[in-house]
Amino acid sequence: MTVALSIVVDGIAYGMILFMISIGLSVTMGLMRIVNLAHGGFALLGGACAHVLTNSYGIPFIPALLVSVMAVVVLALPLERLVYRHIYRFSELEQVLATIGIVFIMIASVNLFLGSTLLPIRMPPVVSSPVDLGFKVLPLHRIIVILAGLAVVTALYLLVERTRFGIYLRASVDNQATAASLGIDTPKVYLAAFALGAALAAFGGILGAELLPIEAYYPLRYMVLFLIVVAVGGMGSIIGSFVAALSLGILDTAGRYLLPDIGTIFFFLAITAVLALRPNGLLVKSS
Amino acid sequence: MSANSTIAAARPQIRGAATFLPPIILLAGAFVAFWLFPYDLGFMTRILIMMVFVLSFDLILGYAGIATLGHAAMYGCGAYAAGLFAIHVSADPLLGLAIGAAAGALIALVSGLLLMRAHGLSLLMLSIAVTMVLQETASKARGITGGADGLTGISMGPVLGIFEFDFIGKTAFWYAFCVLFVILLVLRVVVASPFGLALRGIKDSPSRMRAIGTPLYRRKVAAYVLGGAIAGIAGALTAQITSLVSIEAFNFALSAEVMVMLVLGGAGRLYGALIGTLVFMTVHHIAAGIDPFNWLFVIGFMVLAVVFFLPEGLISLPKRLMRLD
Amino acid sequence: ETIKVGVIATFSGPNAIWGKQFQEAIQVYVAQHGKEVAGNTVEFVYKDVGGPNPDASKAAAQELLIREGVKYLAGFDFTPNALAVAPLITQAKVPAVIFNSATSAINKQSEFFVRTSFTLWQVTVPAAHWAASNGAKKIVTAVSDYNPGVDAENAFVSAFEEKGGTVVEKIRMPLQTTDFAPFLQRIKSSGADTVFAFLPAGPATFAFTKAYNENGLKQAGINFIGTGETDESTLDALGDQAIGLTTAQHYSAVHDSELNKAFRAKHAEMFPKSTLNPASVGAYDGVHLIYKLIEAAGTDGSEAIEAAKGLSWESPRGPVSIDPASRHVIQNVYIRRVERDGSRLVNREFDVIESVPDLGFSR
Amino acid sequence: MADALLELDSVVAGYGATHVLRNLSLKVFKGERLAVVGRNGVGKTTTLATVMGLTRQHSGAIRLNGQSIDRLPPHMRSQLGIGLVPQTRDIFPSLTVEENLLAGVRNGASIEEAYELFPRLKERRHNGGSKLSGGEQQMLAIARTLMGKPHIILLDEPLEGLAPVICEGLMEVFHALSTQGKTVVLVEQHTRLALDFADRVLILEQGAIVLDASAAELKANRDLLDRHVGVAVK
Amino acid sequence: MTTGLQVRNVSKNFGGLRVARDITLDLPAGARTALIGPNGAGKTTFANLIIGALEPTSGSIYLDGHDISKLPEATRVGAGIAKTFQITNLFRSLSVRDNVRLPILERERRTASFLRRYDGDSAVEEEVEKTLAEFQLLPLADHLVRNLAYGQQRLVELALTLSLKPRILILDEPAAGVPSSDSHLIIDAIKRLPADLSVLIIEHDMELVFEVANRIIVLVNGTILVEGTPQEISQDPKVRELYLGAGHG
Ligand SMILES: Nc1ncnc2c1ncn2[C@@H]1O[C@H](COP(=O)(O)OP(=O)(O)OP(=O)(O)O)[C@@H](O)[C@H]1O
Ligand SMILES: Nc1ncnc2c1ncn2[C@@H]1O[C@H](COP(=O)(O)OP(=O)(O)OP(=O)(O)O)[C@@H](O)[C@H]1O
Ligand SMILES: [Mg+2]
Ligand SMILES: [Mg+2]
Repeated sequence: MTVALSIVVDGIAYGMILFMISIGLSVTMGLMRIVNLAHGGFALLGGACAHVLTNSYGIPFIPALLVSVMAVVVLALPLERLVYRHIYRFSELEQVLATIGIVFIMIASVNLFLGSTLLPIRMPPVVSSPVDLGFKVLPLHRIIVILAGLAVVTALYLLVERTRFGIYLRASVDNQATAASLGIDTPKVYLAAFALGAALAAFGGILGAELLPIEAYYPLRYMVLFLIVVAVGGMGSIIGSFVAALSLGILDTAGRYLLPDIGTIFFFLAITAVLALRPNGLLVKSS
Repeated sequence: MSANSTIAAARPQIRGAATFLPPIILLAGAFVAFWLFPYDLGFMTRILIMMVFVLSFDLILGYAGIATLGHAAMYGCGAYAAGLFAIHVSADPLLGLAIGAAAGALIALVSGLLLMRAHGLSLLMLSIAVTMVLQETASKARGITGGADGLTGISMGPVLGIFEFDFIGKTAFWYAFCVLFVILLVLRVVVASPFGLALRGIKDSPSRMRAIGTPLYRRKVAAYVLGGAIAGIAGALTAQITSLVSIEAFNFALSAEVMVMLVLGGAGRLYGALIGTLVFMTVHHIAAGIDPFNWLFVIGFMVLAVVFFLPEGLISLPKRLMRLD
Repeated sequence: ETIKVGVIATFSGPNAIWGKQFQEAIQVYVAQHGKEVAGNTVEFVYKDVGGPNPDASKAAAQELLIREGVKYLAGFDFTPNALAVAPLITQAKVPAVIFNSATSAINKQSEFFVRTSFTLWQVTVPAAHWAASNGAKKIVTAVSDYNPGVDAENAFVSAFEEKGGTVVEKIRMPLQTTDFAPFLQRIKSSGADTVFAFLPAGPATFAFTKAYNENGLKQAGINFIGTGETDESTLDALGDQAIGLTTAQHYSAVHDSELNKAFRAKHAEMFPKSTLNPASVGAYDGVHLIYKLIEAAGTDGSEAIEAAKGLSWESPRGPVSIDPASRHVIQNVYIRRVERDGSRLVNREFDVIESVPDLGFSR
Repeated sequence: MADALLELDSVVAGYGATHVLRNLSLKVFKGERLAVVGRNGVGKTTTLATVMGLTRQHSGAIRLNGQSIDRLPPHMRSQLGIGLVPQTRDIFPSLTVEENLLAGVRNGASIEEAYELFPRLKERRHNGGSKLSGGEQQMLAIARTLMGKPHIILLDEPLEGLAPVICEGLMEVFHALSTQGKTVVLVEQHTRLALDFADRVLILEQGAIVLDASAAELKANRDLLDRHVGVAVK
Repeated sequence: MTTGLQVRNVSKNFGGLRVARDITLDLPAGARTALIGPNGAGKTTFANLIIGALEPTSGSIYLDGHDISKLPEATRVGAGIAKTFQITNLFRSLSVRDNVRLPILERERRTASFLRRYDGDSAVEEEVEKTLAEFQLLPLADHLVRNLAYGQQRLVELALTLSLKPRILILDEPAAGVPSSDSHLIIDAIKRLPADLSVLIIEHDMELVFEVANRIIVLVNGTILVEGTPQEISQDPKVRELYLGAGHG
């Protein structure tokens, strides 16, 4: 019983981190349909920026977080105008190649300035203090991540499904020429969506850094993890990604509690089973 | 109609001089490379093996349009199978290649039965999952595979009973080259066959392919198995030439790199696969040699430049240049 | 005559730290001792293999041996990279000095391997003995599930049980894991008083030590003992939560000796942004060994290997010698605790187990 | 004659490097009903797409109310009052019928108007766009463009795939639009329909206009038409 | 033995929407049947049920007396049923020639063969050229399909499907997008089809329907409203109200 409860609590806590680090990819890859392998790159840049701010300049965590997210957005805007805008039109394979190229450059830049070692983000000590839930001890920062995750998923759902912007975005992605001829300013819609994706990547990267520490090769090291969440969640579905992240978190945690010896094999077999049964994502019935 | 003449299908029939020229260039290239860079045989052999591997992926991705990120599964199985075969059964290299091919084909068949029903992102993830499971299994089966330390104790007999593997790597170079050459000729036949045309049809419009009565799934599995067999051969070559197999053979990075090399060179073109591999590995080698800490910049910018200026891959460079004037 | 030494290591990618540490230590040694040895000029040629990649390692060795005509090979961070060159060095009769790879079995693959680093058994057995004689009764092991982890687990368990301790649980954690909460939960409920952990340096160690604190194990009075987890290269990243972690290793950057002070001072002067770690001393002593071998045997590999056997010298880590049987370094193993020293964290030695050979070689 | 509402002046345009339109010049006047006919592949669709800004324009000028618009991106041309119903319909598959309409809404248009025009769409309002029948997609494409309240409506074979009753109804709608002062440009394969609808007819051949005549004139002079469009008619 | 295609009590629901309701009809060899009806009546859906792209909710379909309702699409095509797509579905990055060649090779069951060249069979090549000529596609033969105008693509669509030499042919709006001046190409092609072939044509162009069909079925809301000769149908007041409108008579 306590094990089951632990699995659920730890699983949700872990799943929420998975959600936070991959939600930016759900926006760029799921909604905008760019095979954006550079997603982790934006998380890396956000994390590296937060590292420098908290470590070298002693800026407190919260302002550092906000400044870093803003900094990534500021970088993403010209990048979109100059580079990504052309990438949208590429075939999927070309997108793979282009975004790999971008991520290489991002990694090399961080490597050049900060080296290839871990880039810790200093947090107030209280954040990593254990909180006793009665049946279980949970670090405070996980509770913060859970709350942040809930806020992000709600806001994003409303934005995409309930606003005109959401409709414009999905229309532009489906058929840019037609959307434009209906008067939708597709370049601006793309720019906004892309910046949102980059901001979320940075936000998630920084919040998730307690578990997936930032270092120059972060984008490549965890690429599979980001992709899994989006794949299991289903392209373009925010709620899907959320459910997927939580399920994967619980699944992986269950594997570690119950079958630690074959945890990895169990995890990937389970993913295989899910994708075989639901090739379009957890929430979408296969047609 | 004359307005359209420039956009006419640029697929000349491979006939006459065009049939023989590329293999001759390849052969000549090998001799020149062998003669010019006698000290880099080890590195050049790695390029040749990688070419075999990328070619096998070209059949699957470039021709049939099946995008996976787990091609290392077949490579790794081929490598382990050939390595174990050499240790426990026979040191004959060619037999080992056959075993590698069989292992690659077998894993492609078993996983392909599942994978070929999927597409898009889920196919990518499934293929990654298969590779991860294999890697983890190899890592855990320490008694058989040596785990993370690698499978050691491989020592190969002479090729065809005549050519001993030498210290400098001459035999290895020509051995790998001959394998590449044969594979290339085989693939040329395959892609120009009705089966090859059907693969291109599948890539283009699966639903239409079904509507003309093609058993899509079977064709895709067949292509995957064929590609898997060739990838297995590439793995077997590595095992034989390095005399060691490590679990890195199943690395995700390897699968991703293969895709990058292929797209860089030009997917759906056999020579594109060769050029992509050659350029990627050479640039990597030279750049990493000059500045190991920052070579990633060079690769990053090269890759970006190619997608932006040569969207059909490096192989389209000559065509581009000719069109300029 | 110019004698070339080929250094095969990882200079690029996520593991580039190894190559960097090697190269810095080599340069410090050369700066201190010059490049002239017995009338020869020693020149180092570096080859990057980008991580664990035996194919690249073998090709690099071929190129070094054939084109560069190197008389000594050196470096080697990952075990497969070292294993891949074994047939080559045996054939070429060229000694290869291992600066880091810690698998005992490597030296069995070729007569021409000599090692100046450590093996897992060499540091883990002393850790177990020390724990047993310092109050640990019930222990749980938590290791990453790959060869080095399993090696460490075996070494620790056998040594600890030998001393009469009880191992209540052996946990193997998947290598890819970053969320250790479930394992720490198990450790907590196992009833052990001490946890022995082994994880690869980098993100895994980072997340594990964090989780160790955050899940309240420290408060619950479960002690931590490890080996390389508090490596100087990641220590600052671990931050204050690392304070108090106890580890057994053959070298600490703040080892208290004249030789080490000189090493550190020169290193700080040449590479102010960098720190020393066990890989540094492995390389530093490796170069020292190569110099000695050149003095003794010049470029004759077989003779050099003979000369290496039994050689002893004073290293920045303390007294060392090469075991003639295993061609591996015999050295002191120190018990250290992480402390804050001004602005940085250090591994402060407070106990020592002397003259430990490679205890894993005969297994 | 009054100044043209829309004017193409020696326009050369195409896809990539190819030229499909070669020196095409035409004028459309306010409130006019203009039909464009021509055989397959002569560039009818390309003409409309060029007006909308969807092709590569190599040279020439496009003016709306005398203002040059050829540098403007498509969405700004749309905001200036040009509306296009594409030949391939281009329904947004990941949007529902209603969202498809919302994507086109501007200037306070109400989707109820669209539902009034095509009751069938109201029945299927929550259907995914990709799951409509061919004809329903055609209705949706027309309704969606009308949601933008364009002044000048470019219709690329809007009747294709519609049941005859609906076609009749639609032609009435187009008529009504033009009587409200809107300008309608209709590309149509069926010459009879085009002649019935239009005031003026343009015949396109290989990216250029070969005939510009009033519908009445053409009706009276069938062989003129046959010569250009119906060369293959037995 | 009954030849041709029999549809028995076929229904299809999409969730709550009933798109085909208990449809029963015969398509005997040699029939020229037209299926007309308002937009969204379920005509395309019905065609998809026959070809096997959709699975019926209930009911069965027989070909020459064999139940084929459970067979996959590719198998049904192999057995001689073929259909054109209402919205062209072609091999866009292959040449026009390859678009025609591929179905011929498939029909001859060659596409599993590795060893010979795809253009190496002279009988096949002859047929390819003949088909291209028939649809006046020879000048475009080496163009990639994606560079063709839509109407040209419609012709390729038809040429491709006819290359399969089916026994039951379903044409879903074959003339849509083809100018009236060129629709004779389509009409001629249909008229030239072998006499024993059974054709089901879905079309809103009544001129074409009346020219080629000898029997017309009117589908409304998923059910068959009436069935009869072109003469009967064009006179039927209900059909005129629901579908034809005033313009036809
Ligand atoms: N996307 C494209 N890329 C390249 N060429 C194209 C493209 N679309 C059309 N073309 C070419 O441009 C020419 C004109 O095409 P367009 O679609 O404008 O003709 P159309 O008159 O509308 O024909 P239809 O009546 O068949 O619709 C054709 O020859 C066609 O091959
Ligand atoms: N996959 C689906 N899911 C839900 N509804 C569907 C699906 N496919 C078709 N429909 C609906 O079923 C009805 C019948 O569609 P169908 O395409 O068969 O019509 P049709 O008779 O061919 O019409 P048209 O003449 O306009 O082509 C339509 O209302 C359509 O919206
Ligand atoms: Mg057109
Ligand atoms: Mg239809």
